Formats: sequence, C-alpha cells, structure tokens
Amino acid sequence: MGIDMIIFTVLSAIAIAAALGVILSKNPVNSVLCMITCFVAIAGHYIMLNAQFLFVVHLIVYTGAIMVLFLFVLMMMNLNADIEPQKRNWLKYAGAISGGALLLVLVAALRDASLPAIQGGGNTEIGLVENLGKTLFTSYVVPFELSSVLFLSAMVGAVVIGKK
Amino acid sequence: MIHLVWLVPFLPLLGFLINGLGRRYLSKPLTGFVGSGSVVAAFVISLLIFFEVRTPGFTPQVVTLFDFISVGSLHIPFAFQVDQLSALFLLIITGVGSLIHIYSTSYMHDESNEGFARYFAYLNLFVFSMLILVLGSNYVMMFIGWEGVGLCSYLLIGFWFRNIEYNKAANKAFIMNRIGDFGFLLGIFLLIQQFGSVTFSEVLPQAAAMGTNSGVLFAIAMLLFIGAMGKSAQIPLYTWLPDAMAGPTPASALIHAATMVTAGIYMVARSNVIYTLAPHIQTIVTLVGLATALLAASIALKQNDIKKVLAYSTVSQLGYMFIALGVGAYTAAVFHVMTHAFFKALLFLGSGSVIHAMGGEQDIRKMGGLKKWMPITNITFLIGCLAIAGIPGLSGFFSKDEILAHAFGYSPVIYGLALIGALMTAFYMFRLYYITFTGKFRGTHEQEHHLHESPAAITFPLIILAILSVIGGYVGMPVVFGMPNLLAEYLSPIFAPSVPFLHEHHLSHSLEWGLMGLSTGLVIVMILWARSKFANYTDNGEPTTGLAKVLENKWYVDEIYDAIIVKPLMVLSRFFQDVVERSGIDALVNGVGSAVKWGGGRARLLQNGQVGFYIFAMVIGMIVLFVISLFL
Amino acid sequence: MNALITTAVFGIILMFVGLVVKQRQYIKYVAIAGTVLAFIANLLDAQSGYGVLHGMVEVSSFSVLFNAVAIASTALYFLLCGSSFEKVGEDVADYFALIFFILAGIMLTGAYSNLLMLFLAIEIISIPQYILAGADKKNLKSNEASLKYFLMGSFTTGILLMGIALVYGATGTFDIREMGLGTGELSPLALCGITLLGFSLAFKVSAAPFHFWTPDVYDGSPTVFTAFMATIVKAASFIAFMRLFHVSFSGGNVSGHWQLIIAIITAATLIIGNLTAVFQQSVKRMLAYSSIAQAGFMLFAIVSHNEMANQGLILYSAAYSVATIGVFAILLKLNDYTFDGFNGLARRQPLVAVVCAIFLFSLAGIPLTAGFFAKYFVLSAAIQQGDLLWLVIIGVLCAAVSAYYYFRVIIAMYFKPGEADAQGVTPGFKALLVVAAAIVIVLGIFPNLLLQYL
Amino acid sequence: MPVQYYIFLSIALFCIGIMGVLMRRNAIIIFMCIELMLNAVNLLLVAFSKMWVDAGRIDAASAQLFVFFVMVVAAAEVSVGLAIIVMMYRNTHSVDINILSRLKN
Amino acid sequence: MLTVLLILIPLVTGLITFGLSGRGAKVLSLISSLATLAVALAAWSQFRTAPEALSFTAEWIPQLNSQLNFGLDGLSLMLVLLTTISFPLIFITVFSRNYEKAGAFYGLMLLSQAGMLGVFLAYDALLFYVFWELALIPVYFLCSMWGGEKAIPVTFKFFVYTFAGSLLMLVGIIYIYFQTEGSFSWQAFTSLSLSNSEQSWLFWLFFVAFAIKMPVFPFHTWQPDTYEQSPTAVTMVLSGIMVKMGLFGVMRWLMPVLPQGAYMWQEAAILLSVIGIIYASCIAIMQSDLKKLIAYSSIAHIGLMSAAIFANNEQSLAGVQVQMFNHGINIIGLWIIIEVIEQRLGTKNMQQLGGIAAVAPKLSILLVIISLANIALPLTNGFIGEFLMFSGLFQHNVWFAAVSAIAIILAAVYMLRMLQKVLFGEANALTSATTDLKGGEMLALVCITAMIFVLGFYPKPLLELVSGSGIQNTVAALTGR
Repeated sequence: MGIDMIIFTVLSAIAIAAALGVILSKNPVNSVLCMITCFVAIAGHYIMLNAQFLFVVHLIVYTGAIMVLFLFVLMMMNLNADIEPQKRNWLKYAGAISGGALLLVLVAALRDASLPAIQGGGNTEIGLVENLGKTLFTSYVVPFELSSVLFLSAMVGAVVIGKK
Repeated sequence: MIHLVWLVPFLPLLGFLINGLGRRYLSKPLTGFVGSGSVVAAFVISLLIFFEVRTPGFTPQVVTLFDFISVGSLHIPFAFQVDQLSALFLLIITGVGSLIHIYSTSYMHDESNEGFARYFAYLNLFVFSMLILVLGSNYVMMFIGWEGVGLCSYLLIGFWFRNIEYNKAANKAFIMNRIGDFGFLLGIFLLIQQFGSVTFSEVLPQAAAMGTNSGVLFAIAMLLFIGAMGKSAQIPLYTWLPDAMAGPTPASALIHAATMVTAGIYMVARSNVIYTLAPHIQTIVTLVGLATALLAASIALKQNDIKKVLAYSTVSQLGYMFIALGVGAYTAAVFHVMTHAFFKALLFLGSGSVIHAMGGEQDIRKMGGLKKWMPITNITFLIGCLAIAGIPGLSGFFSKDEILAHAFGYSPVIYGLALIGALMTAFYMFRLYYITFTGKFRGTHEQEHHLHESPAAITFPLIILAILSVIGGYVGMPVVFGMPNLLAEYLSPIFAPSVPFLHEHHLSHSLEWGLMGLSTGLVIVMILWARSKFANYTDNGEPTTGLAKVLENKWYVDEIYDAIIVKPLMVLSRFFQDVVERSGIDALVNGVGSAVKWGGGRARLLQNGQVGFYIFAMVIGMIVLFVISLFL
Repeated sequence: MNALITTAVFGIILMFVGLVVKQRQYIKYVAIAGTVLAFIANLLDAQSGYGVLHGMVEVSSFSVLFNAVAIASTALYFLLCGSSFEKVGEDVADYFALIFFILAGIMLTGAYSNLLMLFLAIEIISIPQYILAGADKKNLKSNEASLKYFLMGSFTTGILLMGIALVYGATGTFDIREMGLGTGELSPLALCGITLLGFSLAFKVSAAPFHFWTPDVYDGSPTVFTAFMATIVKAASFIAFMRLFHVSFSGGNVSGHWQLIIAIITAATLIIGNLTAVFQQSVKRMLAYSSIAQAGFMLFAIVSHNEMANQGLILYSAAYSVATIGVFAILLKLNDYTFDGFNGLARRQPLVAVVCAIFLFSLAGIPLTAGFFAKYFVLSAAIQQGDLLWLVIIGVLCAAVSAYYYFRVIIAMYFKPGEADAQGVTPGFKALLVVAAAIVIVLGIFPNLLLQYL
Repeated sequence: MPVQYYIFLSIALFCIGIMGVLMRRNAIIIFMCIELMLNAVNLLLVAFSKMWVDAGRIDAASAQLFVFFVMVVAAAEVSVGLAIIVMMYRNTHSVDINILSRLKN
Repeated sequence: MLTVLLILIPLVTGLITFGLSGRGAKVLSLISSLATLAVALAAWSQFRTAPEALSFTAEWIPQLNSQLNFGLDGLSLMLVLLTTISFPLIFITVFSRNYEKAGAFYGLMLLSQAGMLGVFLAYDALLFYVFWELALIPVYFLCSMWGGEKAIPVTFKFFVYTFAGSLLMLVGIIYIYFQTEGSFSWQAFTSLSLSNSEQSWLFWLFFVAFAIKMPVFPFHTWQPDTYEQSPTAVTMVLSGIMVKMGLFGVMRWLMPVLPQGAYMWQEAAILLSVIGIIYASCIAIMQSDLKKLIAYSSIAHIGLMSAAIFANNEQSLAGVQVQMFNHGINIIGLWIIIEVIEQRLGTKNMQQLGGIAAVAPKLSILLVIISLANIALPLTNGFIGEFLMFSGLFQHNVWFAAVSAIAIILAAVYMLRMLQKVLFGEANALTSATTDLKGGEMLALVCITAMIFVLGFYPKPLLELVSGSGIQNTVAALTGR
C-alpha cells in the first residue's frame, strides 16, 4: 500500500465519517462543523488529484464563505438547539434504506466499469491557476460571461426575496 | 291487349291516388264511382286478356316496365307475366273486387265523406297490390304485392282507428304476416343464391333440372311455405285472420276470404315444380293444411259471431286448398280458390247485409228468423251455405270433391280426416244459417223495427255471386261425369313441368262415385242434424263446459301464443333493456369514466404536500427505473 | 447569440428601469420593447449565419426558430399578462428583469453545445424561478411553492451534475457532439450518467415520477408567473432535454438503453397527469396537472428521435405556450379560480369565452387548432420510431381523458348559469386575445407556416 | 490507483447526501446535504480530470473548470436558497419543511 | 371547383351566421343550404358526364405531404346529396321556431354541415380526420346548449366516446402513413400491401372509431341518450347524416385499405352487428319515449348496414349505399314528426299520446307512410336497400341473415306499436288540442314522402349512382388482393 493509498484511505474515512456526522447529528451547528470537516477532507483529495487551484477555491468559497453563511443563518435563527421535531421513525429508515439502495444500485452498475487508472505523475500543472485561467478566458469565456447573468439574477432574487 | 296489362293494376292505383289525395274534395258518389269504376275497368281489361290467353297455343308473355333493381349480375325487372294462372287470378280478383266495390258504395254510406274516400282508397290500393302479386313476373314482384296486401289488410282492419282493439287486431295481422314474409324473404334470398335470379321463367326450369331430393329445393320450398302460412292463415300463423274481422265486412269479404288469403295458394301453385320436387315438404304442406282444416272447423262449431264463423270457415277451407297442393292436386287447389272466392265472398257479403240490417250487431244469438225480412239475402246466403257444404251440383261440391278424391289417392287416412272436416263445415254453416235466418227474432224491438232488405247495390252483388256459386263448378267437373275438365285443360301448361315428377293415383270410377256418394250422404245428414238442433234456436245463456268451452275459446291458442311467444319476448326485451343495457354495457362505459375519476381521486392523494415525501418518491422512482434499465 | 445578449442586457436594463421609472405600469412597455428587440436580434442571428461559438453555443436554424417561438410567446405573455405583475408585489421591474434572465437561459437551451452550457442554462432558468415562485412574500402558499421548488430543484441539480460527471468519466468530454457514445461498447458509467441526466431533465419537464413539484409550485406561485413557468420555461426544458438526448445519446445502440426508461416515464406521466387533472376543483391547479399531461405528450418527441420529433416539439412548444398563456391571461382576469368561477362567462364575455374555448380546444388537441398538429406530430414521431405503439395507444386514450377536464371549463362557461365576469377586460386585451386565438387557428390549419423555417 | 475508488467514494458521499435529504426535516440541513451532493460530484469530476490527464487528454482542464462553475452556481444557489429559507422563517418561525404543506392533492 | 364550393358555402355562411341574430340567421342559413343543394345537384349532373373534373387537389402541409384532396365517387356523391337535401329540410321544418341565440345555432348547424361534407369528400386521410372531428364539435355544442336538462353530461359522454374512438383511428392513419412512404392520399393507402398481422390490429383501430360513430353494439350506449336529449333539429343531423359517417368510413377507409384485416375480422364484425340488430330491436319494443324508440330502431338499422358492409358482396354493398341515403331521409322524416308532436304537446312519451289521427290527419298519414318506409315496406325507399342488404348477407352467411331478418318482424312490432299509441284510439285531453301540420313542416314532409315513393318505385338513379364507380372500386379492391 503506497503512500497515496494511505492518504486516500484516511481522507476518505474522514470525509465519509464527517458526512455521516452531518446527517446524523442532532444539533444543526454540529452538522455544519461536520460539513466543514468533510469539505476539508475533500480539499485534501483535490491536492492529491493535482487540482491546486480548486483546492484553494474550495477552501475559500465553500469552507470559508458558504459554510459560514450557513452558520450565520443558523445562529440568526437561533436554531442551534435541536428544534427538529421527531420525524416518524419509519420515514427516517425508509430514507436511509432508499439512499442505501441507490448506493447499492449505482455501485453494482459501476463496479465493473473498465477505466484508465490514475497513475500519479503525469501533467501535474493542469490544475494551476495559470493553466486554468488561460482556458477560462479563451474557450470558456462564454460560460464565464454567462455566469454573470446567473449571479445577477441571484442578486436580484436575494434582494427581492430578502427585503422587507 | 296483353301489352296493356299494366293498366290492370294501374287503374286501381289511379283510383287510390284520386280518392286518397282528393278525399277532402270529392263527394261520396264521385268517390264510389272512381273506386268501383277503376276496378270494373280493370275487370274488363282482364276479361279481354283472359280471352286472349285462352286461345290455343298461347305462350306466357312478360311485359317489362323498367328495371326495378339491378345490381351486378342480379336483375329484377318491374315486369308482369301474363299466363293462364295469372289471367285466371286477374279475373277472380277484379271480378269479385268489382262486386265488392259496388257493394261497398252502399254498405259504407254511413261513413263521413273523408272516411268513405279513405275506405275506397284502401280498397283500391289493395286491388292494386293483389294484382301486382299475381301479375309479377318474379318473386320480388310477388313479394311487393305480398307485403302490399298485408299493408292494406292492416289499414282496413284498423279502418275504424278510434277503436284501439281494432288496431291491435290490425297490428296482429300485420306482424303475423311479417313472420310469414320473413320466411318468404329468406326463400327469395336462397333462390338468388342458388339461381342468381328471381324471375319465374329463369328459376323454375333451373329448379326442375335439379331433380327431386335436392336439399336446396327442400329449403326453398319450406321457406316459401312459411310465407304462405302467414298470408294464407295456416297453423301456426292463422290467429290473425279471425281477429281481422274487425275491419269493414266488404273488406273482409275481399281480403280475408276471396283474394289475399289465397295468395299462399297462388304462390305454391306458381312454384309447383319446386314443391313437386320436394316431396317431404309436400307432406308437411298436406299435414299443415289438414290440421288447419280440422282445427279451424272445430273452432267454428262454437262461434257466435257471424263473421268469426265465416273467418274460421275460411281458415278451414284454406287448409283444404293446402291439402290439395300437398297431394299434388294443383288444379284442384286453384279450382277451390275460385269457387271459394265465389261462395265465401257471397257469405261474407250476405253477413254484411245482415249486419247492416241489424245496425252493426254481429252476434247470431241476438238474431233469428231474418228470412222474413230479408228474402234475397236469405236465398243467396243459403246458396252459399249449400255450396260450401258441398251439395252436388253447386260449385263447392266439385272443387271439394276433387280435393277429397286426390287426398284419397294420396292416403285414405287423410281422406278420412278431411271428410270429417267437410262434415263439420256442413254442420257449422247450417248452424249459422238456421240460427240467423230461421226461428224467432231474438234482438231488441228497435232492431226489429229497423229490419229491412238491403238496397240494390248490396243485393246485386249477392245475386251475381250466388249465380257464380252455383255454376262456377262446371268449369272443373271431374272426369267421371264424362265432361271435359275445362279448368284442368286451361291450366295444364302451368303445371306441366310438375307432371313428370307427380305420382298420379288414378281412382277407379266406381270408387270415385262411391266416395262422392258417401260424402254427399253424410253432408246431408249433417245438415239435417243442424236443422233439427238449431232451426228453433233459443239462447238459454248457460255457460258452456268441457270441450265446448275449449272450442268456444278457440282451443286457447291465443293464450298459448301469448304465454310462449309474446311474454318471453317482452321478458327478453326487458332483460335487455334493464340488465344488459343499463347495468351491463352502459354501466361498463360509465364505469370507465368512473374508474378514471376514481383513479384521479387516488392519484391526487400521492400529492400530499410534503416535500420530503416528494423527494422520497423521486428517489424510489429513480431506483426502480435504474433497476429496470440496468438489470432487466 | 445576438438574441441571448439582448435579453441578458435587457434584464440588466430593467433592473435599473425600476429605479428610474416610478410609474410601474410603464415598465411593461420597456419589457415589450425588449422582446421586440430580442426578436429582431434573433432574426439577425439567422442572417449572420449559423455556427458554433467556442464549442459552447451553436446557432442553428433550430435554435433560431425555437428562440423566435420563445421570444414571441414571451412578448405575447407580456402583452396579455404584463399588467398583472403589479398585483404581485413592489418590485415590478425586478420581476421583468428576472424573466429576461430566464429568457436568456431559454435562449441557451436551444443552442448549447456543451454540457457546461446546459448546466448553466438550466441554472439560469431555475434560480430566478425560485424567486418568482416566492415573489408574493407574505403569502404562505407562495413561500411554500418557492421552498419546495428550490429544495427539489437543487436536489435535482445534484443528480444532473452526477450524470454529467459520469458521462464525462466515460467519454472525457463535455461537448455534446464529440462524445461518440454510439461507437463501441457502452460503458456502464455512460449508461448511469445518461439515466441520471434523464432523471434530472425529466424533473425539469415535470415528468412522472419527478413531477411532484409541479402542481404545488404552479398552484402556489403568483398566477402571472405560473403562466410563464408552465409554458415557455417548460418548453425550453423540453428543448434542452431533446437536444441532449437526440444529439449526444443517439446513434449506435445508445438510444436503446434509455428509450425504455423514457417510454415508461412517458406512460406514467400521461396517466398520472391526466387522471389527477380530472379531479381538480381549481382551474389553476387543473392547468398545473394539465401541464404534466401535456409534458407526457411532449415526451413522445424525446422517446422518438427523428426529424418529426424535432418539428413536433417546436410546434408543440408554440401551440402549448400560446394556448396556455391565453388561458392563464383569462384566468388572471377572474376573481374565482375554481371551475365554478367560469360559470356563465359566455354570457357576460362572449368573445373572451370563445377565445378561451379555442385555447382549450388546442390544448385538448381538436383539429384546426395548433394543438392538434402538435399532438399529431409527436404521435407520428413515436409511430415512425416503431415499437412504441402501446405508448401511442395510451397517449390517445389519455388525450380523450384530457378532453374531460378541458371541456369542464367550456361546459362551465357555456352551459352553466352563473355570473362570472372578467375584471378589466379592455378592448386592447380582447384584440390581443383574438390575435392569440388567430395564431392558434392559423397554425392549426397551416402548421407549415412555422415548420418551413426548420 | 484505480479510479473506481474515487467513484465509490464520491457515490458514497452523494448517497449520504441523498439520505440526509430524505431523513431530515430542517430545511437548512437538507440544503447542506444538497451541497454535500454537489461536492461529491466535484470530487468525482476532479478525479476524472486526473484520470483523463493521465490517459493523455490535453483538454482535461475542462473538468476542473466545470468544478469551478459548479462552485459558482452553488454560491448563487446558496444566496437564493438561504434567502428563501429566511423568508420562510420570517413567516412561519420555523424551518421545518413539513410546516408548509398547504398545497396538496 | 364545385367540390370545394360544397364545403366553402356552409363554412363561410356558417361563420357569418354567428354574427347575425334571429330572422337573419334563419334566412341566411336556409339560403346557404339551398345554395349548397344546388351545387350538389350541379355536381351530380357533372358526375354523370365528367366525373374526373370534380376532383380537386392543392398543397396543404408539404412537410407531411398532405394535400387538400377532394373528390367524388358514387358513394360520396350520394352522401353529399343526402346531406345537402337534409339540411334545407331541417331548416324548413324549424323555420317557425325561434331558438335562443339563433345566430349561434344556425352557425353551428352550417359548420357541422361543412364538416360532414368534408368527411364525404376528402380523399386525403389527414383531411378526412380533420373533418371528422370538425363535424363533431359543432354538434357537441348544439346538443349541449339547446338540449334537454340532462344534455350536458349525456353529450359530453358522446363527445368523449367518439373522440377516443377517432383518436384510435388517427393512430391507425399515422401508422399506415409511414408504411406508404409518406402519403396520405387514398390511392396510396389503398395500393399499399400491409402484412396480415398489421392489418389485423389496424382493423380494430379503425373499426372501433367507426363502430362508435355508427354505432354498432356494444359501442352504442351514447346514442339513445344523446338522441333523446338533443334538440330535434340536431338529432336529425346526428341520426340522418352523422351516423352515415361511420358507415362511409368503413366503406372508404377501412375495407379498401385493410382488405385482409376486414376479411379476418369479417365474421366478428358481422356478429356484433347482428347481435346489435336483434338487441336494439328488442329494446325498442320496450321504449315509451318516442325519441328513444327511434334511436334504438336506428341502431338496429345501422347494425344491418354494418353487417351488410362486412358481408362485402355486390348486393350487400349496393344495398348499404342505397340504404344510407334512404335511411337518412326516412329518419329525418320521423324526427320532423316527433319534433312537431313535441312542439305541439310538450311531450314525447307515448303513454300520454293517442288519438292524434282523429285530430291531425295529415300528420298521421305522413307518419304512417314514413314509419312504413322505415320498416322497409316494398315500393317505399326503405325496401330496396334492406332487400339487397339481407340478400347480400344471405349470400355471405345464411344464419347471420336468418337471425338478422328477424328484425323485420321486430321492426313491425315496435313501429306499429308506436303508431297505435301515438295516432290511434280516442284523443285524450292533451292530444285533442293538437293542430295539424303547418307550412314548413308540411313542405318538408311532403318532400320526404315524395322521395320515399319515387325512390321506392324507381330506385334506378340511386342504384346507378352506387353501382357506378363506388362499389366496383371497393369490390375490386377487395377481390383484387
């Protein structure tokens, strides 16, 4: 078992444990904290996969901004205590079972997919800012510009919805 | 003259149109003139045609007016065939028809202007239809007339339409005729299928070529005979005829005695080849005829309505004609048609004269001793009775005797039974005569006060018919008398195709004389018995019992029909309507609608408003579809 | 591309118009002008020739035609329903802006040539809709619609992305024309990806069993926005759906893998949509279910990938959009959204009733209305495809069922006594309705007027 | 290292996200679970990107850019989504998704 | 051009009529219907000399290769004549009536006429389908708006039922369209050879549509209720002309297009029809509502026609075609009288009637005549068709013919029962106040009676018409393969 494999296993274990923490923890704040842990673990994977720029963005946008936003909303609503009324248990189990079933189905389907392996090495520079930036402003300039429309509409929307 | 044969039916049709459309505007004499005149003119033409036909070496002629139906290989022309048989029937129809029209001008005089014209229109229409029936050169033409006379019978039976009972009788007549027509029609279809034609001159030779014992001919003969049963009131389709007496009496005389009811005999005689080649069906015809003759005669024994007695007598006589047809004595059958037309028309018209004098009363128990007031009617009626009873020298004797003789040749048993029927005939006819015309008058004083002999327009046809009833028989005298049988000679071309297949039973002359003597003697005995029993009849009003009651109630045949046909049909219809239609098919159709609604009601419950459930359902859907797509 | 830019720019312009123009009823006219300009820009697209831009946007006769239909329908929508925007809330200009942003997304659905663009288009369409659904902020139903739409929509975004990722894993490209799935054996990755993409797009077009959001969201949203969401947006989703599946996932033996699933989805959609619509009491909710039912018919175009399906979907989009917008416009003028609310409309407003009946005929697919040919084309496409006759039979039987609930409105208008009266029906509004009805009928007699441009 | 590991990992995370959506009633948690699903996809895309780079594809950067756009969209979605949740909270004083179930049938 | 005029006149005048009110609508629609009749007669005379000049073709939907393809053969010309003769008669009959919203009423009537004429003239399958539906919609509105109190659910059932059926037919049309390499023309449809299994299931798609329209047992349950609830003028259209659309469809679009399918299911179709004949006749006996009685009698008659079509020989086909015309005329006559009775007395329940013969002799005589024509008495027009149909059916199968011929007895039973209950007996308080026929009614009925007798005596014009191109084509198409 190489070092890659060990890191992968550790990171994956953390991510999955944290993800389970998100959905199982009673306290929403704990959920958010688990989520952050999970995201950090995923960020670790990004580094492993030569996606340095994404690693940074991920940490900043997700862990830094989005999750804080979540935390902020939770705090604002004073929802740190578990106010979630007890859902009927069978629905909970049904949810868990169906999620598990979906997992099973997908894994069964994808088990024997023959794909090229990740060898390590190769072009490690692909995920650097310079490389991505060039592509972004050449062939991906159309979606880049269009995402402004998306942001604008989200902005307008937040204003429309948010103002008293 | 023969090319003008279309005038014969056309004139009555014209009369029908004039009287029918102008019924508001024509006066009674004018109406009567148009109505009678058209038939008399037709009679004159018929007479001319008859003489032309009688000339030796005459071959049947077909006068085609236009193509009636022409589809593919099937051609049905609107054409008239003039031959010995149709010419003879033309004479009977127009002749008796003329007399009855003349009679009616007086008999129906009490009707309103409009009713009078309507009556004559119907009568003319009837003559037209009947002429089409006998003149048609093919079975479809015959069927046209066949249904046409049925219609006129319906119209005339229900002539007094305010009376709902009369109407029911009319409906019954029409429907029973339709049952027969159903068979006739199927027979025509079978003819078309087999021969590709319905024209006599094409069908009959082909049929003759098929030889005896052909299943198809059996079927055709049977189906056509069903038609004849309906029209000629044979068991089991006879019950309409007595009820048909609801119509005006002259109409009864014309339609339900002299002409229409003999259409069946005409048809069988016309198709004689087919019947001769289907001996089993002939046996059936004989047996049906015999049964009808006996049954109707037995019923007539106990009837008290003057017209009902005559009606059952007609049914019975028609039975004789079918016996004749069944035993292959076609000439005898036609002969009896002719003589029967004379004396039965005479009897009906006589009864009409009586009813007229009695102010509408038809129950013979309320009559009696009428000969005092109505001498002409009395004499003519008596002649009619003697003729029908078969007293030697009168027409009925010759024709009936010929039938009996042929029946004996066929089977002595049938002869014996037919003779019993003949004796019953003599008995009930004279019962009728004596109760009506002799003894004391049993009606009200008012009726007595009004009793009178009928006017000339009524008595004239009676006299003519009485003469014919007497002399009419001499055209067909049996060979034993040593005179030529004119009628048999005249008709021989018509029945010639059957001759090779017929088994003639030649009776020895002595046997024939013996049979004649036997029947004559017994008939006279019967008449005398009737005289002794009814000459001074008094109505004691006691309810009848036993067999007499059964006879009085006509063997309960109407009731039986009601129970086995009408009621089940109604039950079936009600079942269709209430169960199959409403709770079955319609419920099913509506059920589909309800099921859709119900499904909608259930389906919308899925939409329970909880977004958690929605996503859950989506995931389940995804799993199911995944499984289907990946692993199935 | 010009049309896309114009609509996006007009979205921004309208944001600022709201700050400048205080008379809110005039904002509508700016918006209408925007659609007119967009339409002209779209025509310019057709003039300047077709081609692919950076592998992202593909301007073709199909996209131009669809854009034309979408823009024209939007213009009609503004004309007929524009004045109702004011009733929803304060931010009229913002609503118009959002609709223009959605329209920009719609422009992309007919033109994307890259899965990224598809993803962006769907998000650009969806996010403003979440907001529009909740625009009536004080109304709990509107809140609920918004929340439901948002939660389920983002959930589906996840599914969509997973599908895209798997397809990418199998093919190594996001370009819809370069995937080359038809050649060689199909990787399970691609298969799962296609299926997941199918699910997510089925959600967007509200096909069963992913339709649950539709009735609630359409019912809860402000009616004027429902009219937009249920028509043009849905048609755009279908266009996106069809392009992806017909361009990328056809050829070779690929289509065999998803056809059965889509066929099952189609059947389920038809049955659930039609059956459930039968029971509704509110016309608005009935129209929501009917939009599911109509989606069932449009899915025929997806199942059967042939030329006729393309034509059929364009025609269906036009027919369905115009008719539904028309019915919603009339609905907006009524006080009572139940069936009883239409009672006796024919007596009070004969013209409106006639036009409404024509729209409903079109929705039910009666001949001589555009809806007939729309249904005709999609059904023929399925029959031409072969092996789908069972689905077609289900389809036509469901079409007969659909007559039931559409005719309930007609029965209410014409045969029931009542005092339904439409508020604020101006002659201009009537004239516009007549124009819309004329479009429906003209397309119903000569569908080639539209199809000749394809 | 076979890319399957990454596939299984991200599908596991994805399905945990789905489970979370199904099991919880708190709108914010549900939304977080959706974000978890998106991140699972991101991880998978990055893994595939690496895989195709190693397999010699030059344009494999597009997957990473796709991830970038997913983050962009996610950010926009979060802003709108939280606004909607706040609006709901304002009106109902709850973030329980089942509180709002007036629209049904 | 005449062919197009036939459709255009009612279509255009129908649309104009919507804008008129009261008397104007009446007069315009009468003029329009007479003009259409004139055009139809002109077409007839042209048909005798140069029939090919009557066909009309124009581009319609190039994408589908569907054309505006109209044409006339003997069969369609006869139905066109029936339609164009019926409408003036109907308009004359109801001329004295004042319908609420007369403009809409007459407009819808004319539109339905246009639709039906289109059905009879179309030689393009898609066009046929379009007109098929177009004829239905106005009738739906007519029944619902001017019908009885239960009209709305009843006609709605009728609408959905027929709509579902015709949609199935549409599926069949589309399927065949793709087999013909993309043509809707009748010629392309008929020259196609489909496999037996295809024909087998396609047959049912078409048959169900036509069977519902005709209607054939067990698809008939919409019909009695609809006839009962509809305003009588509309019932005339429905039963006189519209049911012929189903028969026409079978003859034009089913038998020649799917000869093998028709051959395979021949016996089944005849069996259904024959069951329907007896079944409907029996139920007719039980009815006390005049309209329902005639409705069931119509089912029985149509059942015979349908059986005869499937018996499929020269005689039965000629019989059906002749009977289509004659049945249309006769049944319209019956409805006119029922309309008169209902107008005068406000009831159509036979139990409440009786004795009308004494009060209204003209009405009674005409009713008797038309009833007799309806039970196919010889020398009335009803006879020719029924005779040929039964004969043809008999050539096909003796037992079917024998069983169905029982209907001639049952028909007599229920028609005579009706005459007895309505006309005969003593007039009661209600009926004694009746007045006899008046101007328009009399005129219409006299026309009908004249046709009854003329065509009954001299059916040659009709037979020539149908034995010209019509049947030969059909039979040739059937025997040719």
